[in-house]
Amino acid sequence: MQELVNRAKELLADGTVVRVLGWKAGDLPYNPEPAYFTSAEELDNFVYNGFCGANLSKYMIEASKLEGKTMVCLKPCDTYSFNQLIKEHRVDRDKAYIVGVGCKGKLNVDKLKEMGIKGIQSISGAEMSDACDTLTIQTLYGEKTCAYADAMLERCHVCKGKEHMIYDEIIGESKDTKDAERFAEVEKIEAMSPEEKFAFFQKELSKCIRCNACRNVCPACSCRKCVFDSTKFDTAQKANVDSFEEKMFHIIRAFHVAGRCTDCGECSRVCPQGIPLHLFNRKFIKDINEFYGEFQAGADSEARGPLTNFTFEDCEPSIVTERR
Amino acid sequence: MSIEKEFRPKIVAFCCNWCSYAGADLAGSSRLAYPADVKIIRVPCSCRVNPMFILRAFQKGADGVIMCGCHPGDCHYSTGNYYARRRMTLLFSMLDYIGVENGRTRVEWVSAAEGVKFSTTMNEFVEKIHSLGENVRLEDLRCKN
Amino acid sequence: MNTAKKQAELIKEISGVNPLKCMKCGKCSASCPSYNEMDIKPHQFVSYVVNEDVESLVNSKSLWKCLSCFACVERCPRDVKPGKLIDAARQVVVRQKGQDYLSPNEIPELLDPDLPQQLLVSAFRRYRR
Amino acid sequence: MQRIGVFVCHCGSNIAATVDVKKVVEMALLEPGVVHAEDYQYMCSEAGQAKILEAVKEKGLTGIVVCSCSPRMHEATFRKAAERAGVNPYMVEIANIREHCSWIHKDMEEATKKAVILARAAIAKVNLNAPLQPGESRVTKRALVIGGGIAGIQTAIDIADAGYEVDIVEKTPSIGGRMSQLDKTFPTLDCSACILTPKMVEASAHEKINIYTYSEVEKVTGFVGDFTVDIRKKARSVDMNKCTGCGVCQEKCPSKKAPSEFNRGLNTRSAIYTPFAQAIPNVPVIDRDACIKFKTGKCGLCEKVCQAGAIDYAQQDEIITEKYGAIVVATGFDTIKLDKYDEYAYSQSKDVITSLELERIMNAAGPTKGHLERLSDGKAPKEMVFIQCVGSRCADNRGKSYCSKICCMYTAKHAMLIRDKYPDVNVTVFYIDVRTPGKNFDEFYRRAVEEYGVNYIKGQVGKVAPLPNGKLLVQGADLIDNKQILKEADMVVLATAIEPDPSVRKIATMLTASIDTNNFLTEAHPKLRPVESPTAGVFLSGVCQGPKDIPETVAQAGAAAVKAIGLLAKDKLMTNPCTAKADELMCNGCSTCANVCPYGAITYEVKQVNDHGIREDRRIAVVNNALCQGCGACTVVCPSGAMDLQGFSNRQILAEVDAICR
Amino acid sequence: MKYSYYPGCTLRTKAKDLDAYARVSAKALGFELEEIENWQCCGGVYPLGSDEIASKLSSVRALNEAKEKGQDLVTLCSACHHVIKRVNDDMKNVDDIRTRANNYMQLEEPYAGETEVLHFLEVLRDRVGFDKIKEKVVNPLTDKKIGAYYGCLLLRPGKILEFDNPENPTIIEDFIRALGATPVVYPYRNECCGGYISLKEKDMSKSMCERIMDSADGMGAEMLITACPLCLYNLKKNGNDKLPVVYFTELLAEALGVKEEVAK
Repeated sequence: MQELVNRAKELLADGTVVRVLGWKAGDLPYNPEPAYFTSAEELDNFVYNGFCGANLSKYMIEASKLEGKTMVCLKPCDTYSFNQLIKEHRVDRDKAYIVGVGCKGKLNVDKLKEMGIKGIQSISGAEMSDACDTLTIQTLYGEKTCAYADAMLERCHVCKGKEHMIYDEIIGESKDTKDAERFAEVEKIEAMSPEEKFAFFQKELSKCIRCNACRNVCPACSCRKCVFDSTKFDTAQKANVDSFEEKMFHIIRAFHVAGRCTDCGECSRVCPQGIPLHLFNRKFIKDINEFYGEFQAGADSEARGPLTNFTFEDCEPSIVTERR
Repeated sequence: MSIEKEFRPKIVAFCCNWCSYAGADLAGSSRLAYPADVKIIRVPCSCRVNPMFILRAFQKGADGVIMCGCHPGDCHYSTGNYYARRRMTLLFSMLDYIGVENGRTRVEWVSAAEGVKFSTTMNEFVEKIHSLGENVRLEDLRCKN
Repeated sequence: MNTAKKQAELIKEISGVNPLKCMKCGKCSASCPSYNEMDIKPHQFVSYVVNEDVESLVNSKSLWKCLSCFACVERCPRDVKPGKLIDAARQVVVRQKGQDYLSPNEIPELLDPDLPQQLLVSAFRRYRR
Repeated sequence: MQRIGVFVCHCGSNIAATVDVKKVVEMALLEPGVVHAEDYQYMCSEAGQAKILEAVKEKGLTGIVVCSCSPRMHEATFRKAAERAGVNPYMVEIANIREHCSWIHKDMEEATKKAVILARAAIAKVNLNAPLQPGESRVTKRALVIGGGIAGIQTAIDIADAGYEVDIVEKTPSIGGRMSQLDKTFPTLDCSACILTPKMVEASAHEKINIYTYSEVEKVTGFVGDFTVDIRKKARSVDMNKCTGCGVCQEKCPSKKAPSEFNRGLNTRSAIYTPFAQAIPNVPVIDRDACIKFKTGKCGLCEKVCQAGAIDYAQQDEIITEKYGAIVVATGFDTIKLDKYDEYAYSQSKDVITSLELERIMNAAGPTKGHLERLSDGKAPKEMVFIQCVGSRCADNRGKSYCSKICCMYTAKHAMLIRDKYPDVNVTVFYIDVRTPGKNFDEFYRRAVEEYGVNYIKGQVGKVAPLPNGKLLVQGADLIDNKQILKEADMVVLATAIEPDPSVRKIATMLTASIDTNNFLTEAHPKLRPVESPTAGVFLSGVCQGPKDIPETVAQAGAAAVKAIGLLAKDKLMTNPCTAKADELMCNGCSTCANVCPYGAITYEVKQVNDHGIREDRRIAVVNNALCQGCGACTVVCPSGAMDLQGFSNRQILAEVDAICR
Repeated sequence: MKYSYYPGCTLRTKAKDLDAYARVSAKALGFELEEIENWQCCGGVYPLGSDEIASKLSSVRALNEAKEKGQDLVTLCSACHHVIKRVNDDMKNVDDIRTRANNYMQLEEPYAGETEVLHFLEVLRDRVGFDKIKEKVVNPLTDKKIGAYYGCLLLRPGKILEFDNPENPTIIEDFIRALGATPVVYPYRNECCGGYISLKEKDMSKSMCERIMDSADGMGAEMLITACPLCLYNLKKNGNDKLPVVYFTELLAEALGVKEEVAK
């Protein structure tokens, strides 16, 4: 981390950038938050550790409007989102100095809580310099340990790899933490009966409180004005009930990002209700791969997205019925 | 006490102006009957059909939604139906995924000359919706009369 | 429904043929190897069914002269398949009790040492219930 | 709030017999915004339209709903009426209660219920309609005719005579088309070449007509009034400007084995060739697949003998880009392949021929120099059999479902000509029906029977069997006599079905003109707009639209020309105002919409906007109204919904959905 | 390569030759015909009414047995081929027949037309290849002029049998060529010999057979070959003896040099 801070100070000092977009410590040991730093002094609060899950690429939309360059810290998976935003002219590549930061998997404090680890005071073993094998947690009830991988975010178990897709320089080492099949969860649902599927999503989506956290964090959901806030579709600001409204919201949200979603998993990470929202996006990704060939949004900043493309021989919609 | 009423499905058909709407006109002028449950909405091209329209129809109590367009390759706007085909494939797959009976949605390519196909397609589709019964999974109760 | 109509409907059902598709081109008759032996010609089968005169059809010689060679089925430009109508009419006859066209008593004198089983089996299929 | 008037048409009894129109009026009055509703016998009539004008005046209507036939029928009529009444024409919506309701439902209650719902949907839409103003676009005063047969030639001459430039694109080396292959024409037995050649000369000499032979349309962009077309001029290997048409090269060419397209492959031609003597232009082409020079590098004889030095082996294909205001399709026809009709032994005997092949045999420039003889042994036939409807009127996937229309007449012509020239030849025609609707047509056919003694037998032939003695056994049944016919013929002529030239599919796709299941181009209206394609600015001439004979083709060619002239005579065109439009404040500038636009109508510009007090420069989509055709592809890919389609807006369609599901 | 094999009743009795020559030829060509265990007679005629189920079941049994073995089903007799192929088509494409037949059959897994039905000639053409057969011929039948007699059952209805062009077939001619002989094409090779009615309408059969023989003879054929025991019987019995008629498999065995392996 210190290397990162030092480099940031250098870049500020030599005028390459006028601000740094990174993370600072939050109120609790496990919730660092995204922050701008404009001076060497401020950078003393800079934090980068296993809890810095937030994808900073979306912040670059606003940062692109500001004067001068911004140094932005992007993890390997974040760079996909950044590429996608370049493709959509939402960020200005010239306004960004991208430091590809190392990543050995990001953590989910809820996983610790699920293990019964409560009253957390501090956590060690999640620094960039660490091997990231074991976490040591100081709690009100004494010291606890757990395997790093057991506390990882879901998305890190299906890691897209340790390579940065776009960067100006790389600081720190990365690790491919993939230890699960990306589409296993989706396949499990696909294998269910319609009744089971319906019950599953009914149960999950009825938890939605329409706080819009998923939408606000999603790098693909970057519309100036969301259709769900627009008068043009008569969909604005509906009260939540456990019926169709939420399904419609989440289906349409997933549809709008289909072919653009990089599967960064931020939506599930931030959902206060713990709804596995990535299951929608990943279903679209799986279908797109099966129907139209493998496609990874953000792997570059030029390729046509699958929904703005076609071939004469595309499958017919009836394939949905036929393949069952 | 409620009286069991005969199920009359609500079916929305989106038809592109150039082929399918004309096909429906031909079915009409050829007097090829299909159930009155089908109501047609004219759109310029199948690529004008937003998934939102379909979900909204279900939300408001439609029991089936069918989209008809020109045959691939014959789109009046050259390529519209190719995009529509991808969109609808993904949407239908998603609906299937969340447990909506597949069969409530359908895409059929009907040319301006295929009045017979239009009529048989609608007959088949209405029959299918009859076999599936009322749409309860997607309906928004607040929208019910 | 009167009997004649019922019979006609039955023939349509058994054959799966829609006689209204016929455009009376006569290609069936032109193709039929048994044409000269038939009293009702293949192209006429259709109108007998349409006019619900199944009675004449089932009493015709043609019933037993058809070879089931499918030449008419193959060549029909309207996909009417007149051969299937006559097959169906034959079925209507043999499905009635006592209407077998071939009785077991006749068999011995028809036999010869080279006669393939196939012929007997098929004759029973075609001529008996 | 709109003030909407609802007008329910009886359409005589077409609607009123199954829809309770009074009930529709009554229910319409309950809908929001509706201030007036009435019904009338024929809304499209003068009196019906007057009712609309009156209601607008009295009730101050701002929107109009007409419950009547399909909008494809009378939307334009009612829009004009609205305009006359001072209401913006795009404030009119049609509820289709005829084609989509009264004509397909029998039960009055059910049909009425549906009609009410369709009316509600239209009312809901009109409530959200906004007045639209059509834009203007310019008209390029030049026409393109695709196909240089009699249809294309006639259309081109007619357009050129009106004073407009015309280009003809013909894919073969000469104009003339199928008609140039015919020997005589019915019902007057004129020599085909004698009446066609002057037309060909007229076209080529016309100062306003420019002919591209051996050329194909490669790409079409743009829209009515302003098409841009790429034409590929295939390398002729002969310099058009230098060649004098002396014909020495063809005589000397050592490669003479290529099948002659003009003679339907019945004989051969040289590798350097003009398809026929009267070809226009009279400039040969080198068939590079057959030419020894191109295959082996040796030879070059034509170059040596050409006094004009016109041979150019290095010539390349050339792409010409030209702008046109109107395009006429005149791609014509070919006969179907007979590989699915082997019962007629076409592939097994040289003496079984198609009618078009007979035309070549009968023609003095044909493979037999006009002598009627068997191609197998050169003997004169004594017994000829004609079989009608080969591949026509078939519902079994082997042939075509339609009647080819010309066969009955040309068969009578052939029969008559043979009996006239060779009185000792017996001619038998097997027919299903003899169809002769046309001026002097039936008389012509009767003459064949009564004066020329042609034997007509009702009944399709079952099989043609080549016999050991070289004859052809024709097996048929006379359906009138109920007798089997077994005829030993010397030649059998098949009236082979015609189908649109296969090139039409590609051309239709380029023009976005629709074609039917048989590959015939679809007309804008089967009765009332028979020479226009539904695609604006594209017109249809000749058999590409449906089977027809020469008189009909020429008539239609003239009609297509008039339609094209009508378009070219305008200086400006009104454009469809139902175009896409981006909401500046909502647009993300993400370029997704431009990716799916088939017309390249969307560009982006950086523009300062004032978004509720926030002033900033934003990248925003801008739609070129002249280019946008209003398909709506962009509206669905736009995630924010900033892109919307005027006249078919999201809110309008959703309002219709809601009204239907209510 | 192993195929399930359905011989049928006649090949067990009056047409043993057809069967025996096919088996030895198959061996020589490197494939094996594995007779399915419990075959029953196909009925000889494809059921005439579209409402008949019971008469289709024996075919379904054979088809299902091949399916369970994961093999294609090979037939030799034209009639059996016709019946089984058409029943298979019904099972694949006609919902009503499939449902009802499966209701009768009570199979573990319903049968839905999965088996591919091949006539022995199709195996020779599509799986072995006539070129390959040509290589294996040891006694080429040079100088023999042979007419193929197809009859009706192998070819029609063409849409279902998909055996060859029903009006201008070439498979047996190609076969004849592979054996080194010269095929003679004559127009009546696909016209019916009247086999089905030969029991009761001898005169009719006679005129048909004579016409076929005359046609072949006139075109220069010296012998006829056929795949159908009934045609063979009928042409021999009711023809005019102008030409000898033999099974195509006999010629095949002869050309391959394995004819002697069949014990007389």
